[in-house]
Parts: sequence; structure tokens; C-alpha cells
Amino acid sequence: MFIKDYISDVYNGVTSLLKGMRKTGWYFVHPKEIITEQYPDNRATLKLADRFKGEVVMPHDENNEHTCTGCTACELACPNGTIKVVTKFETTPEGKKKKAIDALVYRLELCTMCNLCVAACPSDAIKMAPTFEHSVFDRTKLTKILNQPGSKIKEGIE
Amino acid sequence: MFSLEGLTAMIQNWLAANFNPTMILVLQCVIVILLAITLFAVLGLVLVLMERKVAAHIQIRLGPNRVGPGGMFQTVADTLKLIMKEGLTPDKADKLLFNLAPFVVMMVGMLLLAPIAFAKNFQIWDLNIGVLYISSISSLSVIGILMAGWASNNKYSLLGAMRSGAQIVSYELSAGFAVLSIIVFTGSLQITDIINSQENGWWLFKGHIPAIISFVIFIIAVTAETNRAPFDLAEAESELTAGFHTEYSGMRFALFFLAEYINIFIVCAIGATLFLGGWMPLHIGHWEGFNHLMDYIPSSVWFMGKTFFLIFLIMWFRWTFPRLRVDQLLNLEWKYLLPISLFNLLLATVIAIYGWHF
Amino acid sequence: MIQETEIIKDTTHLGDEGELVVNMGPQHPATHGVLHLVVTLNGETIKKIEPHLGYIHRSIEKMCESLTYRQFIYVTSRMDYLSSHINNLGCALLIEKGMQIEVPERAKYVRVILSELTRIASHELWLGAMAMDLGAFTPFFYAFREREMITDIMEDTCGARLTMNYIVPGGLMYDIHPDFQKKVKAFITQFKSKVTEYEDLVTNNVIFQSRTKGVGILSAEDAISYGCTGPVARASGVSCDIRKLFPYEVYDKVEFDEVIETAGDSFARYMVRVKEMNQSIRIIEQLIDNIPEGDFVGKTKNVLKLPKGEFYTRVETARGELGVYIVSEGGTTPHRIKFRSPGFSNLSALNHMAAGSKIGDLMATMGTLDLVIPDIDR
Amino acid sequence: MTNEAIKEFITATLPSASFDETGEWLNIQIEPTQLLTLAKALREGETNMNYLFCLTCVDWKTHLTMVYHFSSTQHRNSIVVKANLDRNQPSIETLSFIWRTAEFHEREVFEMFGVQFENHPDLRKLILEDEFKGFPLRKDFEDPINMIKL
Repeated sequence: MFIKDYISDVYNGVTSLLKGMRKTGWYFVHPKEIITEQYPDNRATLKLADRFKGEVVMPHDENNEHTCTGCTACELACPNGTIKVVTKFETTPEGKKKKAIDALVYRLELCTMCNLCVAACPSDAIKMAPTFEHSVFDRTKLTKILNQPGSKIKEGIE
Repeated sequence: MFSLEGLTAMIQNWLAANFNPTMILVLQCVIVILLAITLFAVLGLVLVLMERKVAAHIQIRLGPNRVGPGGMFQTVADTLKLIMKEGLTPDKADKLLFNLAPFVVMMVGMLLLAPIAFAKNFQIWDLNIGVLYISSISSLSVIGILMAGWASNNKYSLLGAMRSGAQIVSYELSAGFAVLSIIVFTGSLQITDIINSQENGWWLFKGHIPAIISFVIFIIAVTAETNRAPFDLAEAESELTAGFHTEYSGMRFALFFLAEYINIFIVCAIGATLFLGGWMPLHIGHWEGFNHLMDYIPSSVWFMGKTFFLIFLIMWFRWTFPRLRVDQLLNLEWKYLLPISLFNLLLATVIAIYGWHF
Repeated sequence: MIQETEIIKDTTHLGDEGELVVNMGPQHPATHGVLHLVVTLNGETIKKIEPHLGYIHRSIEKMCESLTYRQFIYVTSRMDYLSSHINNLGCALLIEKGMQIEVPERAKYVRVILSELTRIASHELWLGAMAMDLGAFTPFFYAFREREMITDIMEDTCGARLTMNYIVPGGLMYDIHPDFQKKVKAFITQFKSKVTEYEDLVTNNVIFQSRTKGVGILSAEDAISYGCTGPVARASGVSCDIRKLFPYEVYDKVEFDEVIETAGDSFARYMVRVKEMNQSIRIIEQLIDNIPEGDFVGKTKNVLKLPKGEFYTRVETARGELGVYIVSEGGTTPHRIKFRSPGFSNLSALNHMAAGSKIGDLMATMGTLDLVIPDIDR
Repeated sequence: MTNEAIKEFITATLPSASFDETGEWLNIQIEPTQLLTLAKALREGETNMNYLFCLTCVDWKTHLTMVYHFSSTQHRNSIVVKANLDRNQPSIETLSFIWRTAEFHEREVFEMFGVQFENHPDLRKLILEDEFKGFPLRKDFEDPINMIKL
């Protein structure tokens, strides 16, 4: 009885090991199963999901116009103080004073990509862009001003 | 037909024609040493790359593929990096032993090269107790590992070294018994005799069940002796960080790393010699045509092919199995492998006495 | 003034005669993070394990006291980063409970599906990491291949792979991706075809079984006393699945079994998690075709103010019961917030489970506890 | 077990305990000195509260409140026990002998709020470094370097 158990122990053990080896061996001879992505080489084909939260950007149209009213909703919504809205007062041709943004300062190094600012924005002025190659050699380069120089607010956005 | 035999004869003739006997001996030694060191370097580069590629393909990855075509020069780059790194010696370490240990481990590998027949009549030293020499020298490697573990003044290293000591000493036994069952068939300890006895078939096929069992035991035992997974308890990455070579860096670490691969090569070469006929081509009974065809393949290719097949097998183990626990490791040896190999030796002896083998 | 507590410092004492005190971590391959264990050894045998925590303590509880109820949810993703979605869900549920916000059915369905996907992803990572702790490197890559499909689904729908922040009080941040159902189904097919691989490589492997069976045994009484939850407690035969006991969202509408093993050893914990993955697949299969149409977010006020009082929610993360306890004074920020993290309680049982076993067993025990250090430290 | 039954049971052991049922679960307010008596009764009595699932402390600026969440794996009902502590000399009996999980949670509360747990087997800092001064989760804790005010 003891001998029988002993032999069946050895047999079961060895077969279980061989099963595992068959599996790994199968993968060894099937190079098609390889899933490695050769990252810097596949930049052309690499496409991230549209919704990927990479950084906050402010879309501008062809007339260099954005839709940010400078309401600071994003600044209030941000948990980390990533966004700072600097406003100024512009005089419209009619002579009315109007609040507009001077600069929307965005500090990428503080951002956690939580999307709360985008959700809070009433005029869809900012959105998340699917970029991810953010590394720079100088930390100050991570502080960005989102509105382009000379840009102004689109007509009809209050 | 390309043959290393002709090459050695040519060098021998040239030396005999130009120098006196003492000088010939000195020059021969120099040539052998140079060849051995070159072999070490090349083997290290090739085997490390092979391991990484095998691992990668098993793990559905590509493996090194940046340096050179297909990552061919990856290990060269690694070696350069290791040479340039600073070799740190920990405070309060036993400096002498700490520095000596990697060389002891390397030296064992070098000594073991002596009796291995790389091709037909291509051998450093065909001594008449070849197998005995191998098994006695190979057990010396434990000294180097113990030295490294003790001298590092690190608790992980010490634990690793102690594990390794227990492991190598126990697995020497079953490796020895596995070898012994082939010695029983051949009746000689000389490597040349053992290879020549396999002219009409390898011992793995000729020796019936005992040869197969002892082959399996041999492979398990040498995997354990070279501290390879699933028996890599001396290093046991997830338990002891890096085991006995935790404190080593730079070139000293590289020597340990190299020694590991050299040891694998050597034990696989011994396995190939004993069980798979060394450089002897595959001969099947009386199939004259087939045997002639096989003879056409150079003997060195046969030897390397068999050795690398065994190396691949050991790598395959490593990337498939989990690691054993230290008490299970010793249980496996003393409760399973040793009784089986003792019984197997008895069986082999009976078969050899009655001449039942082919 | 408060008297500073005298801390007894005993740095010279490094174990008794014949004892070896080893610092495992904070940098150690098996602790999967910065866990520091002071292990007292006698040869290979462990006599005592003493965890030292706090290497990545960010004081999330203090941080949340200054964040509004909308803002603090994202911080909880960083606690147990492997089940960040479920953490977010726990916080959102609490706010919804406290403010009586109606959540649309569609949001509930999607939340549950994503929770279960998160659970599978977490268990896949654990499976690979645990096999790696025991020295088998290969299953890690196979497990990650399936996990990658889940993270791709997350990326499509939530916009991030690990710290999603997809849940807002009242529903979801935005609607699911049009390809969501198709991709989830593709994942289910792939997962089912690859399950046998884990069986061949890990579950049935004789070395793996001998390494885990009878190792790190935790009895049912001890599991309850130590506050263990999740797969750790269920492997000891304690029924503690919050999804079954106190169903939230749509867990009361789906059929699934609470996986319970009785052995209480590492292998039982392993089996519980592997079977749980199958149960999660079962839940997803029931829900994926029936996601109702409609809004993905309910009507909420712009500024959330939790009424004065105390609130507690419990959700089942991949590691066990996550309790969120908020004391509110009626303002926009919580007065006190406490996260009862599953890993913290599970870790406290480690000394009890591993003392007396070998160093190798510690890896099996620790591996099956499935510790995520940020979850413990918070 | 209904809340009424638990109330009756607790009143039998501890007549001075006051109850509050406005929240999700039954709240029991007790004096810190009575904690051990109540805890033992809850654990060993018919309530069989064998699972302490949350142990924490709340700083009310005037006093500290220890909050214990108990549950029973048999009856599946939960209760909350609260005890107010003096803010200058906070001290309460440990529960780590009854529920083992309390050991770690109490150590956490000890370093975060400075509550002394009497008879605790190993009351040392668990998360913070040994030299750390102050109790971070108290409301008046200030750290000019690491705390950033937005």
C-alpha cells in the first residue's frame, strides 16, 4: 500500500509538471502569441483611446478663438490647485467692460487627470487630450499657459 | 570534412618541429589556457543571451532586441556595463574571502573543463579517472558559495549560503549515483572509454529503464547543484533578494553570474557525454546508410547540439516551475531521489552483470 | 499641553541567543511595495513578524478633510490602486446615501460591471505576482495579457487605466464607450479559453500545491477576530461577502455564489480568488446585455453638502471589505473621514499565520494575503 | 436580533448607557471607564458581537470621541459604541484582548490622536517614525512644511 501511494505520488507529481512544461513549450514554439509592443518604434500605429486623460488642453478654432469665459469653475473644482485662472477686463467695441482670461495657467506636474475641471466647465472650453509623452528636462516647462497668445473668446459665449 | 582533430594534430606537428619538449609543454599550456578563457567568455555571452531569449519566448515576450540585430550584442553591452561599475565591498566584510569567493567559484568551473571531450580526440586531459575527477571537483563549488555568503556580512547572504551548502552536498549524492549506474555499464571511469562504448547506441537507449531513470535523476540533481530554478534557493529572489551574492556588484558579480552559466554548460556537457554519447553521432543498429550520413556531421556539432539541448531543458524548467521550499528540497532528495537512485543502481548492476543491455 | 508619549526605544536589542533578526523590506522583491517586516528567525524558522508601516503614508484621511465631496473621490483611487473603481464606488455610495441622490439604472449596471472587471484585473495581477513570489515567473506574463484587455476597456470607457475616477456622486462621469459591450464580451471569451492555462501552470502543479497547502493556516474564529475580510476570511469559511450580505447597486438582481473554502490555508485563499474570477465573469455575463438605456448621471446639486451626522458604507473590494466612515457637520467638506481598509486588518493577522513556519512559507502566506501597501498605509 | 433586544441587553449590563437611533445603526454612548465591561458583555453575551469592523477616533476640538463599530457574524446586525475622552489626557482601556484586530487599529489611533490605550500589549508607533511630534489627525495639528494650504 505504501509503495503504491509512493509511486502514484511520484507519477501524479511528474505528470503535473509535464503539463506545465507542455504549456510553456507550446508558447515557446508559437512566436505569434508574442504580445510585446515595441513602443518607440510603433508610434505611427499606436493610438490611444479618445477619452484617454493625458493632459488638459484648450481647443482653439482656426480664428484663434476659444470659449473660455474665465469663470474659474475649473479652478474651484480642482482638488490640487493645478489650474489658476488669471483674468483681465477687456473693453468691447461697444465700450462695455467684459471679463476675459489673461492666462489659464495649468501645472501638469500637479495634475492627477481626474477630469473634474473638464466636467465643471460650463462652456466646454477645456478638454482632456490623449497625449502621454510628457517628460521634459526642466520642471518649469510643465507649467503651461493653455490659451494661445493673442487668442480671444469666441463670439456669443457668455 | 571539418574536424577539430586535424587542427590539433597540425598544431602539435608545428610545435614538435620548431621547439624543444619543455617549450612545447609550456606553449601547449598557454594555448589551452587561452582557449579555455575564450570559451568561457563566449559561453557566458551566448548562454546569457540564450536564457533571456528562451525566457522571453516562453513568456510571450520578445526579449532583448535593441542592441545589435535581434539583440545579439545585448550581453556584450551588459558585460561592458558590469566592468565599468564600481565593485563595492561592504563594511565589516571579510575582505580576503569576499574577494576570493568569485574566483574560487570560477576556478572550479575551469578545472572541470579538463576532462570534457569537445569533439573526437579534442580534449584537454583524458585522465583515466575522468568521472571521479568531475564529481570530486564539482563539489568544491560549494566552498566558494559558502565563502561568499559568510564573508558578505549580510544575513540574506548567510542564509543563502547555508541553504546552498545543504543543497549541493545532498544533491551530490544522487548525481553521483546516477553517474555510477552508467559507470556500471561501461566499466571505466575514463571519458574516452565511456564515449567509445556508445558507438552503436547511446546509453540512454541502450541501458533500458535504469539508464532513463538515472538520466532523469541526473538532470534533476544537476539542476539543483547549479542552483537553478526550481532549486534556486540559494538565490531565491523573492525570499532572500539575491541570496549569497546580494552584496556583490560590478565585475565580481559578473564572475558569479558567469560561473553559474559555465557550471550549467559543464554539467550539461557531462550529461551529454554520459547519456547521449558525447561527440558520438547517432547510430542506429545496422542502418549503414543512416549511420554514414550521421558520421558526416562533425563531432563537435554533435557534442554542442546535445549539450545545448540539455541546457535548453534546464532553462525550460526554470521558466515553468515555482521554487521549492528548503525542507521540501531536502525531502525530495532524501525521500525520493536517493532511494530511487539506490534502487536504480542495483537494477543497473543486475542488468550489467547479466549483459541484458544492448 | 499634552504630554508627548515616551517611546520605548530599544535599538541595541537584536534578538535573543540563536535568533537572527532580518529586515525584510522596505525594499524587498516579495513585499510588492514598501512594506517593512522585521522578521525574527531561528535558522529558517520564523519566530515573530513585526510589520513597520508608513513608508507611503500620505494621510489621505487628513487630506480628505479639506476636499469637497466631489473632489475627495479621486483621492481614494490612490488607496487600493488595484480596485480603485470600487473605492470610488464606496465613496459615491456614501454621498448618495447621505444626500438621497437617485442614481439611474444605467449607471448602476455600468458601475457593477466595471467593479467586477476591476476585481478580475486585481485578481489577475495577484495571481501573477503570487506565482512570482513562489518563484514561477511565467504565469505573471500570461495573467498580465488578460489584465491588459481589461485595462484597455477601462481606457476606452473611463479614460485611464488604473486610477479611473469614473464615478461621480449620482452616476458616472460620462457615458460608456460605444464599443464597451463588444470588448467586454471579447474579453470574456478570451478569459474563458485561457483559464486552463493557469490550472496547468499553477493550480495543479505539484510544487505549487506543496508550497501552499497547509501553509499559513487561519481559523475561522481568528479570521473574524483579526478583522480579516474578503478572500482571506472566505478561505477560512467565514461568509463575509458584502455583495451578498448587504447588496448595493444591482448585486441583488444578479445570481452569483459566494465562494467559500474551509481549509484556511494559502491554497484555499488561492482557490477562492480563482473561483471568484469565474463568479465575476458570471455577473458580467448577466449584466452586459441588459444595460438599460437612459441617463448615466442623476440630477445633483452643484455644491454637495452632506447633512449633519455620521455615515458608513461598506463595499466589497478585491481585497475585502472597505468601510468609508464620514462624520459630517453639514458643510461642504467632511469633518472626519475614516477608511477602514481591508489590507490593514488582513496584515495584522500575518504574524499569527506565519510564525512558526519557514521563510519560504512567509512568501506563500504574504502572497495570498494580497497586500497592497498604499491600501494599508493610506 | 432587533435593536430593541440589543438595547435591553445593554441596559441590563450598563444602565447608564444612552442610545441614539437616528443614524443607520444603533448608537450607544458610554463613559470610557465602562468600555471594557460593555465590550466583554457584547462579545460573550447573546449579542455575540465577534467582529469589530471599524475602530477610530474623531476630534471634536473640545473632546475626542472613540467610535467602535461592532458586528456579529451570527446575527448580522451592527452597532456603534462611542465614548468621549478628555482631550488633554485621553486614555481608554484596550480591546485588543477581545478582538485581535483592535491591536493595529489602536496603535494607529494612538499615534494619530494620542489616545493612550491601557494594557495594550505593544503600544508603539506603527505608521509614523518614532521621532514624530504631534498627532496629525487632530484638528489643531500644523505642519508648515508638508501641509499645503490651497
